Amino acid sequence: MPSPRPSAPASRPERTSSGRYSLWRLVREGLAGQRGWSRAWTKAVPRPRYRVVIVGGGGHGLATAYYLATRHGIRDVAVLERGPLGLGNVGRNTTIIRSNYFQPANVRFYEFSLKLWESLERTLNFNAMVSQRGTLNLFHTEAQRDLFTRRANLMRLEGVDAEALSREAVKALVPLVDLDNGRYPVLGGFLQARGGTVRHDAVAWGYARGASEAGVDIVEHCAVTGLRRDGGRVTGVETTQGFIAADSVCLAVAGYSSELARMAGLELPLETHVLQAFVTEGLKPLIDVVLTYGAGHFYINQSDKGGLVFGGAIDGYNTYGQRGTLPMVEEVTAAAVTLLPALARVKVLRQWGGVMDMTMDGSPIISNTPVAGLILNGGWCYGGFKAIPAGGFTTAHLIAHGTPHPLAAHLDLGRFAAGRTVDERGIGPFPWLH
Amino acid sequence: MPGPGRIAAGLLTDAARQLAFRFDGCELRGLAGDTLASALLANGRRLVGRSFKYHRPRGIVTGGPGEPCALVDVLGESGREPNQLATTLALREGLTAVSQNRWPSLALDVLAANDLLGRFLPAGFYYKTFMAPGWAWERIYEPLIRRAAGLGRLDARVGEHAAPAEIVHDHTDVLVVGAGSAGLAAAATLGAAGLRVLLAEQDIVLGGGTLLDPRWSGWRERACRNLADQASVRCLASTAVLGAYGHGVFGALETLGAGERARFGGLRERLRIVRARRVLFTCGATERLIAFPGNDVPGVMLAGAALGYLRRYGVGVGQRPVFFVNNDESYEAVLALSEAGVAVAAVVDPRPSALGATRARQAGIEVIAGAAVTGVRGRHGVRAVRVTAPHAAQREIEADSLLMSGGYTPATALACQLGARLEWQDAIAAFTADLPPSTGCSAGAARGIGGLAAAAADGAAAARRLATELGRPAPYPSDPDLPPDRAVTPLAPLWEVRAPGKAFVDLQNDVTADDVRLACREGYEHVEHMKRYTTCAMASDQGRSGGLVAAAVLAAARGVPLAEVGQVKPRPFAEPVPFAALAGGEVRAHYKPKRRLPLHEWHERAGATFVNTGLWLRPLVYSRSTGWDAVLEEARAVRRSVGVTDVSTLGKIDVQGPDAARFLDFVYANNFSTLALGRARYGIMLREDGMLLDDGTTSRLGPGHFLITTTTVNSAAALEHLEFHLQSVCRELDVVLTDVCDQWAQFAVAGPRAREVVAALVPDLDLSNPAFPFMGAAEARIAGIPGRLFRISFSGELAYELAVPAGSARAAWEAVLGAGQPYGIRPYGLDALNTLRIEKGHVTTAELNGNTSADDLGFRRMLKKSGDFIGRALSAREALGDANRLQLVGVRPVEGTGRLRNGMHLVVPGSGNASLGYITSSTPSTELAGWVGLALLAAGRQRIGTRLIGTSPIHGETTEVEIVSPHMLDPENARVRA
Amino acid sequence: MSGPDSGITLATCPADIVELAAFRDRTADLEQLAAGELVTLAGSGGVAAQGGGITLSVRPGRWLALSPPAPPGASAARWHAAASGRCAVVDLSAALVVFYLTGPAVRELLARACRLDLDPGAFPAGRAAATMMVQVPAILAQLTPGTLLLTPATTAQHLRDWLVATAQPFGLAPAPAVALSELGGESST
Amino acid sequence: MLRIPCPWCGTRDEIEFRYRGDAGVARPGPEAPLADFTAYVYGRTNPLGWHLEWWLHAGGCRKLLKVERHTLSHEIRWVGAPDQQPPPAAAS
Ligand SMILES: Cc1cc2nc3c(=O)[nH]c(=O)nc-3n(C[C@H](O)[C@H](O)[C@H](O)COP(=O)(O)OP(=O)(O)OC[C@H]3O[C@@H](n4cnc5c(N)ncnc54)[C@H](O)[C@@H]3O)c2cc1C
Ligand SMILES: NC(=O)c1ccc[n+]([C@@H]2O[C@H](COP(=O)([O-])OP(=O)(O)OC[C@H]3O[C@@H](n4cnc5c(N)ncnc54)[C@H](O)[C@@H]3O)[C@@H](O)[C@H]2O)c1
Ligand SMILES: Cc1cc2nc3c(=O)[nH]c(=O)nc-3n(C[C@H](O)[C@H](O)[C@H](O)COP(=O)(O)O)c2cc1C
Ligand SMILES: [Zn+2]
Repeated sequence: MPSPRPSAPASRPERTSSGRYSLWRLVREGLAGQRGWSRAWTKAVPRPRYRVVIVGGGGHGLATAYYLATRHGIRDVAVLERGPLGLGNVGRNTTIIRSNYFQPANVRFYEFSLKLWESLERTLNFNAMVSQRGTLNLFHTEAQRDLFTRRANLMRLEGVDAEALSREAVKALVPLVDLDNGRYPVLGGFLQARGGTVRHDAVAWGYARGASEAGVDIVEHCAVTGLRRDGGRVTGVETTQGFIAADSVCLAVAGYSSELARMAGLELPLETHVLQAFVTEGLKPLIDVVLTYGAGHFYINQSDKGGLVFGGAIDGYNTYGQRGTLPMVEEVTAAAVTLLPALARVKVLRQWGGVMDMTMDGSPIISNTPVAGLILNGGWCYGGFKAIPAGGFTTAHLIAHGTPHPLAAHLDLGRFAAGRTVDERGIGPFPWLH
Repeated sequence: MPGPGRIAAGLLTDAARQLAFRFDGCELRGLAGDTLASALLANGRRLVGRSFKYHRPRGIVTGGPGEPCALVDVLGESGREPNQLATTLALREGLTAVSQNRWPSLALDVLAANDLLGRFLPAGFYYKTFMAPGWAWERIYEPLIRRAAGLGRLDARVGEHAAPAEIVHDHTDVLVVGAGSAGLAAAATLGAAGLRVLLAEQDIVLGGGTLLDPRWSGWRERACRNLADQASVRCLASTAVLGAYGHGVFGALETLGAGERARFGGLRERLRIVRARRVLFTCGATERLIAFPGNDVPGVMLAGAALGYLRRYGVGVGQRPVFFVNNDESYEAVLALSEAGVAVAAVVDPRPSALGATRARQAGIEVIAGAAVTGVRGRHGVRAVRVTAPHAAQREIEADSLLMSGGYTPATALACQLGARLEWQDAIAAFTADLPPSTGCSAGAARGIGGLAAAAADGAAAARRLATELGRPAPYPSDPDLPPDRAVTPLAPLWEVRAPGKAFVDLQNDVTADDVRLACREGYEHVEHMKRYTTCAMASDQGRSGGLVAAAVLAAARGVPLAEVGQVKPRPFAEPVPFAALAGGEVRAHYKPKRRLPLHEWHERAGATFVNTGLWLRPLVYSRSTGWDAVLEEARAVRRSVGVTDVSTLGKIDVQGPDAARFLDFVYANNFSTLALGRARYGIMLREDGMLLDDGTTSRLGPGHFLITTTTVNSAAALEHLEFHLQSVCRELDVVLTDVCDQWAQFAVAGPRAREVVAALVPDLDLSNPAFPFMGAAEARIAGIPGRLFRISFSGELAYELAVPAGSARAAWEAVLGAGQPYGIRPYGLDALNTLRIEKGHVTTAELNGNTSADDLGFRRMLKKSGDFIGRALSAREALGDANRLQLVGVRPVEGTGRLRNGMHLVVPGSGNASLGYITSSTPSTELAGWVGLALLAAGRQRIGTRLIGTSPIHGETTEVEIVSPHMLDPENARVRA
Repeated sequence: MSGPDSGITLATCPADIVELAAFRDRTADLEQLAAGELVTLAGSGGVAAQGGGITLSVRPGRWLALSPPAPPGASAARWHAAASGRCAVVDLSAALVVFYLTGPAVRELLARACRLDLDPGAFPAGRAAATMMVQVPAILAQLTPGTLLLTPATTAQHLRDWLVATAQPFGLAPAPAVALSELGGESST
Repeated sequence: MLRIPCPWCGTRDEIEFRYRGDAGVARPGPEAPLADFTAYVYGRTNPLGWHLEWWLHAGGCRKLLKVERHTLSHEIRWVGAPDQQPPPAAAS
């Protein structure tokens, strides 16, 4: 496809405000033929230097910029996005938010994120459709039940909601479930009622609009091609739009973390893998929770538009290809038909993938690096969407104060060498198995 | 002929065979060979559905798989199936279809109010409101939106068993996608070269564009006959290629006809996974719409589709059509309809002059040149068409249908999935895709070649190139009698007619040209942003007829060439595919293989309750009753006298070779080269990161011959781990590994009387302690069967494990029961085994959870002091020595009545909720009072002797517990050595 | 497409199976051993039927020797004695189940689970391959009269059930167990 | 879907293989410092481009293969045995 990079205007565009969004404004604009709307975020042209340059206009990059500007008063910030913003993983994930984790520190981190989600619309004045319809994990063996019990109990001790559901309760919540499904009967489920989904694209747009409003420069079609260092310290970034100096540079490039880190001579404990997702044609409301199968890799929820959005496991070998594959189609749909036979005649519309930074312990990295001034936000694996508010919040804190936010201290880069890995499921240093 | 619209004989319809069907309750008749769409049109039905957002009345727009509007729900044996395309749904006797997305009825739809409110509901309106109060979204707004959105309603009738489905694996030299003139000519050429060819055609018949031109029927029939005669060519009609997946792999969906369907037990579709050395895309071009106000009114249709309805089904779309076209191909439709006796009201052509226009005028048809359609009168159906021409008053032409064509867009989606670059072609105002040569190429309309003859020639030429590449230079089958293509005047690009009113670019998701401009104004100006903000091209037709039009509107709004804007990324699937077809037959009862013990039937007859462990079915307890009584009875039998359990699921790996001992020393944390012949040893395997991977006993059967046993759950992982290291890190070692799990049935005979029982079975072996001590291993004839005997114990009792070839399992097992009868031997299941090992403090995968190190589980002394082994180095990391790590301990309730639960957490009494660890396994004890459990506890070993609170909030339970040594029963190991 | 009359016959083929695995660079020893036992070892990826026995090789340096059923362990013991440490000898008689498929529709049937190209041009008589079918390991060996299918014992029923169900449309004729010796003594490759 | 040409079995579908990760990292000798082992276990170049990696043909000959594959195009340009190295021509 031809590079859709818009011919960059000679002079810097005026920072425009998109104004407040509200029902009344909609009505006014409706009567005025929608002429009064302006750009949700300013298409900035980069200045020669910034205090903070954030690489990557995805969820975490934009959220970090937003919280830097609004919470720490640091507005001299640019977000550099290689393409159009929000078309990376934030724009292609299955939108699930939850805080049900096994490691206490992770429960606290993701719960903080969930709390931020709960007020996001009003914070951003942008409706990202945070929908707390509940996430339901089914279990099929005693061993799984024990594991989930352990997790649910931990969550409750941490003040997070979690409940165990009987087979009957599962059936009542999702009538389509075939409890006995022939091979691995459903023994029950664990529900986090406050979990749910969010309109993913809107998260990127909302944070971009908020950050832009607060004075951040959002620069699209500006790929970082090098990291300039002076001694042990980062001094700026080489980009397709020239060199940009910066006191601190934050990498928030998800699947491309290794590529960017390499520019600073760093090797990261992660591999890039593709996770796929699928969507069906639009249907009238059918499934009201986020449902995960426990006897195979399959989970599903229904978008507000009516499409059933579902996915499975990662393909399991290093790849930067954002594409879908046939074996995964077979694996995921087989699990779908087994758990929800009623879907047999529903038609799958589209298949895609996103490339993710799978770490060696399956947990993210929010950390300073051996290169002074270079901060890493990455290693989000397949679970970083739900973490966007907390990830941005704690990364902004790290940039502003130089020291980790208490909620993210356990996510430092040093944990691997030290043996403090945060391995949710005890898989070990095999990213393709996480 | 049924229906006023049936004005001619159709290629596919059988005038002699009428079929009755129902649409929205009313009885209608069609012909065998009809689609639901052609039958509805023949009956003069224009209104068939309501749109997604504004609930505007909608009709049939296309004649094939790209249909955006004519989606219906079908009521059939499998319940209510949503979103069926009327344009591809084969008509059958008694077919019952209902329209979608309307309430209470198609003609009167309450939510059509949205249309009046339309001005207040522009693209993305929902991002700008519904924000307060916080709780209202889930409770009020979202349910409203969700109910309004979505198309069809699913109401499936689910049978007991999986509906038939199958996946077929195909291999071919060349996959030819599309059987138009290009595809047919190409397949013939490749076949003549002796190459294996798979010709896949989505349509129910081969022919593509040739079906629309009677001059081609002779050629087409010859071509098809010729292909049928070629042994190396397979032609699959009704087979749509769904996606291109690289490495020559393609997915294709074959829809079965009635005959095949009956033969294959009701199978409806078949997924074909095709592996091809090369692909040839002759998948043609799709016709595109023009955006003008009212371009969605029922009766507005693509011109090429109208031609299709006439030729294929003998159906005239309307009695008095107006055409609005910018290309000469479409005049084939104009002339064909008028020849068929349809009164063409007029042709509106934006071009000042064109050869097609001249031909039309010669046929006495009015052509309004240099003009455009600026509006349509009629809501539930076209009544008149507004035409504006330069220096002429606006005209309103009475008409009952409006047939439009904005030109043809080559079908490049599949090529793009193979990394083809899009190249803009001014001549056809569309992109073509140019494939990486190693994968294949495109020909015919698929690469913008106009005309059937030209396409045929192009197809043959491309085929010859491929054949040469594949080392089979093709002969030159001269094709004398190709009907000549007519000379054409190039099309004049026309995307949108700006005039008041809603001009749609996406007819299913109700996206208008104004929505596209709004998105652009708000900064969603990249084509992918525009798509996501407006939902354009995200409907079930994936924007086939309108996607490029939307991009063009966006380009105009941005003031850049369309070539720069590009089009949205195409992805699989080319057509929406039912889950059932993608999943194939390995679903429900067949979802995963069942791995059965050699004695499965015996256990079944003994009344065992089975449990799934991975693929295995294992006896949990020999009773149907859940609850602890039956379990404890079995376990107590072992503690008091003797029991036998089937441990055949344990992984068994045969290790042979001069370096076998060295290899084991490297993969195990403890030593095996020092293991004496005829002895067994408990071993632990670490991962390189120092965490426990697996444990089990390994026996030395010969100087260079060992037998490893692994846990059931980790057997596959352990084998892979060993094979990987043997072939990489240890590749200089001379060792042969063989998985012998299925070869051996293995039983544990455990309990104080075990020796007597086993002695009776192995007369020629002295089982006295000195002769066959704890951890002894030997080849032995067991009840006359050549097998192996091990003295190892998981239960903590005096125990032996007997291994015999699986084929002799039954004989051996029954011999054990016979020999044990005097002692009241009992078979015991997994639950009892678990009870026994918990009391004894033996770990399983509940404790080997991937986060526990050797030290955590109290195995520190086992680690070799000298010599390298997997996991040695990283075990030395600072944090692995941290005294606060979770360590294995035993847990016992302080109160005899206290109940433990797996997953219970341990907290300090009265000091808040900070979890110090959790219970991994627990059971009522056979001999000790009350419950016993194992736990992983922070600084656990230091806490032995202290008291904590066990809490399970989700059960609302707390119990005071005492932390004890994990070895709660017979800590000095007297029993196993008895 | 062959009609329902075309038919597939499915039989089991009882056999003792012994794996002979050469130690490092000692394939020669193994060939010598085989020669001593009057057995021709099939080439890699091949199957050879001879004098009532069959050998096939789907793993480099390893052969499966199929012989008529003897008392448990006997065949392995015989090989073990003969080998006397020159190669690894592993008894798999009870670990693998052997099916035997004949009939014109066999390839069509197998194409519904087997991902290999079984076209006669690509998989002629004399060829053998290890692969996966319906999620379980399967070893296919093409003999002139039919196809041998070896699969692990504990999941054999899964594969058998699938074969029986999937063969129906092609017309399945169950057959009594066939003896190895009936599988044509003619040697291939 | 990947189709991996196994030197022993011929070209086979990806589902027959088990991925075993980066084949570019070599296990340090027994005397090597902890840091080397940490790098061996956790450090990955994870390139966007040619990648040397382990695949175990678990569903076939059970041989471990060294495969050189492009992580974006997925093209496989070399497959060999564990003790072999891709030809310098191919080496990136
Ligand atoms: C299919 C799928 C389903 C998922 N489902 C869920 C889910 O249900 N719940 C959940 O919590 N998580 C989910 N995830 C994970 C989640 O989407 C990611 O972890 C998260 O979005 C990553 O953070 P991000 O948004 O910042 O990444 P991205 O959106 O990928 O942002 C990274 C950005 O960096 C840009 N970039 C890269 N290189 C450069 C460069 N050199 N210069 C400039 N910019 C550059 C990229 O273009 C991209 O825009 C899923 C992921 C996928 C692929
Ligand atoms: N309505 C019309 O008048 C019309 C339409 C198309 C082509 N034509 C003429 O035919 C000429 C060229 O013929 P051609 O052979 O290149 O194109 P074609 O349109 O005649 O044939 C393409 C064939 O590919 C099939 N196809 C498309 N996608 C497929 C998929 N994913 N899987 C399987 N099959 C698929 C279509 O059903 C069609 O039969 C064009 O240049 C044009 O002049 C006319
Ligand atoms: C939650 C969610 C819902 C989606 N719904 C649709 C849909 O209804 N229709 C559609 O065509 N694509 C849908 N998509 C897929 C997108 O069209 C697109 O494929 C995906 O965002 C990846 O982008 P790409 O395919 O352009 O690489 C959806 C994606 C997500 C993440
Ligand atoms: Zn192989």
